[in-house]
Amino acid sequence: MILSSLVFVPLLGMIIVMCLPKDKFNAIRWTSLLVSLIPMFASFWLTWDYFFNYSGSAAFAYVVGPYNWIPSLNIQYYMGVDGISIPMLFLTGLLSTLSLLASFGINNRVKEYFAFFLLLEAGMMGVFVALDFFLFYVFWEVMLVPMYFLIGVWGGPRKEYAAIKFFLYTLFGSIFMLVAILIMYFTSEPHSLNMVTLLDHGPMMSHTLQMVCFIFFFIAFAIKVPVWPFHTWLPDAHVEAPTAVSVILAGVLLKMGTYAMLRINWPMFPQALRELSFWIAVLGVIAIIYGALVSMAQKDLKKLVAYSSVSHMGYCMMALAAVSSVSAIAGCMFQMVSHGLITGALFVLVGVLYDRAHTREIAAFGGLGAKVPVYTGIMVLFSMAALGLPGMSGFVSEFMIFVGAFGALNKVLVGISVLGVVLGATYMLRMVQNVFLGEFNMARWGGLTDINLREIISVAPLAVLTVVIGVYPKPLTQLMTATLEHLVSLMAR
Amino acid sequence: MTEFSFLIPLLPLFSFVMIIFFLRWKEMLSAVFSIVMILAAWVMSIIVLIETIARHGDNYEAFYKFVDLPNFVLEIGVLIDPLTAIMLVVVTTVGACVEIYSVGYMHNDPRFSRFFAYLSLFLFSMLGLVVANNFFMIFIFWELVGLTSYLLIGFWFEKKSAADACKKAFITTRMGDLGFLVGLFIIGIYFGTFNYLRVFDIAGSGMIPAGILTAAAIFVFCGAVGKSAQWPLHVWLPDAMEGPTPVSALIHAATMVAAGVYLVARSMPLFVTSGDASMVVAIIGLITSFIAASIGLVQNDIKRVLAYSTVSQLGYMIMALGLYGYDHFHGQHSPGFYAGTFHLYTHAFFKGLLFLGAGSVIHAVHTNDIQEMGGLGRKMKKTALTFMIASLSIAGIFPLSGFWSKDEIVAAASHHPVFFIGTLTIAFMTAFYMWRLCFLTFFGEPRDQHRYDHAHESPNNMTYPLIFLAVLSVCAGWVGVPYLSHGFASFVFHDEAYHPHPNYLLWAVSTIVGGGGIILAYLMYYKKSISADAMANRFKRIYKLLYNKWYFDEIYQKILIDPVMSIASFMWKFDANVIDGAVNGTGWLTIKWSDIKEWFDTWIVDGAVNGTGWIVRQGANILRFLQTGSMQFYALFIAALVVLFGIYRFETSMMEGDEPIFTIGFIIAVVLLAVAAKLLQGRPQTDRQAESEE
Amino acid sequence: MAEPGIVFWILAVVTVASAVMVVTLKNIFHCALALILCLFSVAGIYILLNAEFLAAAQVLIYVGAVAILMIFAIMLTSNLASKAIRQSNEQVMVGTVVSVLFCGGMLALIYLTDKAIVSEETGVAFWRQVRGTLPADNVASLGGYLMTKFMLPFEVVSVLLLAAMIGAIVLARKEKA
Amino acid sequence: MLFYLSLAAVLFAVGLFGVLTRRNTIGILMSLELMFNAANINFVAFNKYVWADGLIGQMFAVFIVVVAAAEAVVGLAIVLLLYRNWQGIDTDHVSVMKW
Repeated sequence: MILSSLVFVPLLGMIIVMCLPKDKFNAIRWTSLLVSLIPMFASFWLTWDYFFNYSGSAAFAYVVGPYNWIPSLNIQYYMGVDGISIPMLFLTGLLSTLSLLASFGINNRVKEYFAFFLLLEAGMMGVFVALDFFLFYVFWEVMLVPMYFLIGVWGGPRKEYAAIKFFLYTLFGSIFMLVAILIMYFTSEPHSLNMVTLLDHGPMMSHTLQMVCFIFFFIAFAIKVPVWPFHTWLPDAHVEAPTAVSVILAGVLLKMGTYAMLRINWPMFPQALRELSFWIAVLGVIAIIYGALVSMAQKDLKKLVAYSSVSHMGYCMMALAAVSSVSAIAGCMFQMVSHGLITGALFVLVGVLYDRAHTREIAAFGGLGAKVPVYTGIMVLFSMAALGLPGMSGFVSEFMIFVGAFGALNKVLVGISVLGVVLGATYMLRMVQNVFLGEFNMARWGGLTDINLREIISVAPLAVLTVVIGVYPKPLTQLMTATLEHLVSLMAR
Repeated sequence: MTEFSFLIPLLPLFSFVMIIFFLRWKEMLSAVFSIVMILAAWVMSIIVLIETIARHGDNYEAFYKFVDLPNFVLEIGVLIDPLTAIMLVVVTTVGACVEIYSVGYMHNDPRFSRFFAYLSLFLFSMLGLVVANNFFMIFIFWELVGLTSYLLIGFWFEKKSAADACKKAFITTRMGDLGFLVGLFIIGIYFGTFNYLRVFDIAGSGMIPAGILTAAAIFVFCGAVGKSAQWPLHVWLPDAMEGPTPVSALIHAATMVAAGVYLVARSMPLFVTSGDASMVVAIIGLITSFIAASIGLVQNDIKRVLAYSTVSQLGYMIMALGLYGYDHFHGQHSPGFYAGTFHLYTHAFFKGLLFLGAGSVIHAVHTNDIQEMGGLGRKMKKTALTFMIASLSIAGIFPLSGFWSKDEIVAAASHHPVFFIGTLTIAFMTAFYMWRLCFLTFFGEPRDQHRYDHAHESPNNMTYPLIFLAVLSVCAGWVGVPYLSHGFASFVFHDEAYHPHPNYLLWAVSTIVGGGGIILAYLMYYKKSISADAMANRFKRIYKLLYNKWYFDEIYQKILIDPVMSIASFMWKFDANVIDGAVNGTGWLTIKWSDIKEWFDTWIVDGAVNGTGWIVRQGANILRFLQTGSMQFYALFIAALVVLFGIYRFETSMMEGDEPIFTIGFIIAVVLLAVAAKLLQGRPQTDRQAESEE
Repeated sequence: MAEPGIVFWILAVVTVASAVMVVTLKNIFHCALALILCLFSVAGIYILLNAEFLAAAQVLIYVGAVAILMIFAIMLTSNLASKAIRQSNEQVMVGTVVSVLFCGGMLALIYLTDKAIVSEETGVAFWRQVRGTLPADNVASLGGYLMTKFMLPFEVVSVLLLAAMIGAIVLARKEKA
Repeated sequence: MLFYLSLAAVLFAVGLFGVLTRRNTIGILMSLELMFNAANINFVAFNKYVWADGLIGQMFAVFIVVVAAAEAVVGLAIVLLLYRNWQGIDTDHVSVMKW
């Protein structure tokens, strides 16, 4: 029930927003914000309740259904959550609200913007709760449409290019997923789309089919993550997208790829996974190093953050390759959460600067630390978090990933990936130095104002969570330990 | 009180939080608050030290589980043993002195409050590092120390050099941390725990293969190389002098760089299990010490000289620790461990004093260049006197604290000829450059009259810490004199009685070496009986090499930074052109393909469709004649069909079978009817025309 | 009445003859008159078939209303009432053939059916066996039906008539200029 | 009974012939009336000779009469309209519904 409401409240909100007169900007803004508060608090409550009542077992909680939806095809309406979807729901609820808050500056086609945004939220929530392939696929695709328009209409100068690239790229992956789903469907007896029952079907399939399905699913999800070399849509989409959309893109959409791998790909085809895990790890390590190097060469702030995402998601991939290690997988979940928080905040902050300066060129700034101290403080905080400073969530996740991966994977490979830590520090600090330190250009930036209260409110929760998780990660681990152990046992089949 | 030792790091953290969020706008209040906090921590540290000594070697440990996964536990906790206790006292003492001193030194800075906030944060990190009970936690604070040093070195970030320096410091130390991190992984994987005591137990039990132990030790040592500015990662420390001088004193003399040595000392039980690793440590220490001392000989920036001296002294300690590990591994007795930690302890006081004194001088003359000073001793008596005490101490002159600790190091090296010669050479160089500094700064004629005229003694809140530290520089070493059976050595050996037998020959040698250095400096820079310039000209090559710090920065720039940057920009081009190009190329191909498809569509597929349409249209052109528009015709048609159908049914019911023939006949009849209709169609028009003509 | 009497034959001949006149006469007015004759004779046939009420209704409605309406329409629409132009169209030949065939088909059907459907018990066509007897009071029974069994069709038909009336008014009135 | 049915058949055929061949619209309407009457004769005849148990057939005939009357009314109205628009009521005037 509560899971359905997570999906349908934003949809309802979208309808309400569409019914509002289109020149009542503030009414639209506040309505959508208030609507988004409902799933946000619902997801908070879910997290809370799950933690205390369900986190001890790996079973799905708050299950809705399975109700027959299209009985002739055995399609069901089936939802449920476990330890890996709960953090994602939490993140989605939080980031959606914060991005809506950060979207108040949108003045162009406000109604459509907020309507699309709520639709997007519904889709994201749906992906994280769906337990039926058909439902999952529907939500997966539903999200694409608003995303396309959000980038294509409210984006930057090359928005059409970025939007179409994003859309086509993701759709390209979805086709593979569809094929794989169909393979699963037609080989199962009776034909089923139920993810839970198909978990047992996957390993029963022939070796070739397993490999095919695994690779197809992997391509679909890898594009979303994005895994090197499928990543090039990401910088374009990020740079052109409006701030709030970048936040959602980095904070939630990328996680859907890794989440889906963990939910579908990994436990369903453990044999294929074991055969390919080395290569997945290689892709992850390439992404780490490559993403870091490329972001070092960036001149645009947003692009830098975008490429840093590539690097950070590389850690996730490497962790996912370490199938046998609970700590690596837990680290991956941590990295997903913390990357969502940190990169989301970084995008908000870059947006804040861009709103004032109308440029994102790193070289154009310098010495802003004296002029906008609060902004600088927050930005430095998140930069440090991004480069994995202890006391922040990023460190915990990286550490867990490294330790887990070091035990489970090729040690040389992991050793190389550790270089990413230094490279990460390098590009982040270069950015901080060139933007905030050094000489201040009074003539050009004399009129710059510091971050305002609304903007602080939209990053403060992220900062608090980043630090809290960094200092006291235990609740988060407890939340998902049982589920992860179960998953690892599934992968060991 | 030991049970509350976890509060010691938290007090400065509390002060940091208070200042950042509440007290920032009240400058004096922030300063006083943070000083009160650090003093409280200092008092607690001393009590903890006393209690620890009284406990006679029982360790106190307490922790909570930070991450609790199956087979993977991370702890946050406190381990109080004598080494920890003594380090707590050192850090808080120097920290308190520096904070008090900073009130005067920073008094006009616009970010005064923030300075104290950062200092507090730094002390928090450092104290956290010291009390940590496991490798994971020490790494956390290790990194935090890196962060705060970044903030403090870049405190005057408007200066480009400061901004560069802080970045360099952070990244360079991070390179070392990388190794540390790998070391942690090895420990985590093979030992299954990060807890010091358990790791040491396991390491000592012989369950772990020697190769793994060596690897773990060397990788852990990498962290120390970064943080303690050991060769080859020493380059950041001299640059880091761009920070405010109290910061230099705190971070780069007494505490942060000491963290590396502390780490090695802390993990000594690990190092003693691997002779190779220990040897590596010792060799790195020696090389560092020698290179840094040689560079220090010719530098003109007062703080840089001190910085190189720090690097050199740290190398000394590291070397001693390494030698202890080596000797211990080979079953020999060595005072190295004790010597290294002892030197760490004494060095903190006199190096802190030197930096604060240098700060006082800089504060007075507003330059770092010793060539522009001279004769300042007359104007700044307290500063000059304390500075010289510290210089004597670092030169190893009896009976100052530096003598006792340095002597132990020399003793530790005495079994290894190369190291022994090295230590003596370095001791000589140290004495020489320290006193070169003293003579150039405080004695002789002022070389820049203008600066000299404006020079003045610093205020009391700056000089009192100097005096306090000077006293410590003199006396601190007395706790470790070899005549005590329960001296400093018993701290590190956990209350085991340890008798460093006084070796008077060694004492004589090291005193002579130190004194020789001082005398040479005296001759060159005070009496000028040996011309420094002539020496420089004579050994021009060496002079240039040393002056340019052995070209390490340039080499790193060439072999490390430039390649990385060009790889980065290459990668970016690669990404934009090749990978993205592939994506866009696919898009282009798709578009081209769709162009072909469009042609195909237009002419073939659509052609077929249109052809069908054409056929239908032509057929309709015939059939449309049935549509006469006359309803009577339609009625006729209906009636006729009924008749025909009736006949058809009748026939079929009469003659069972052969239906197809009748069906065909039926169809033919319909067609005939249609044709008849067509023939009929012509007539009404003519008829009507005829009628109208009528 | 096993065999139709002479009255039937007379009525039949009159009916058919007048019907043929209706469809063949050139003057439309004469046609209308022939139609009236035809309807009268059909009414007679009804009486032969014990349908007195229907016969009366036939006379009243058809002869009294419909035929008069036709004549009115003829008068209103055409000034050719007296003109004798060709009144059939060009498909008269085909029409004749079709009609004759139709007629023949139907007659054949009737007689073949009479032959084919034979009751097993009596050996004659079972539609020759009368079930029940007609009610004596024809009119009263019909009235009863209208108020009971055929209540709904009765109402519907009244609505239909109303609709036809309104439709006719709407169609036939002169449009305002 | 066969005679009644035969009579109805012939009457119907004659009406059909009229519908098919008359040029005059009113003529067509009149022919239609003939066909209605043929049907009525059938109903009544069946009522008498086959299913005499009640007056269902006559009932139907009554309704047919009513419907025929309605049809005649509307038909004639249409005829008037035609006349007004085409100044004539011949069917070949109204053969516009082609092609």
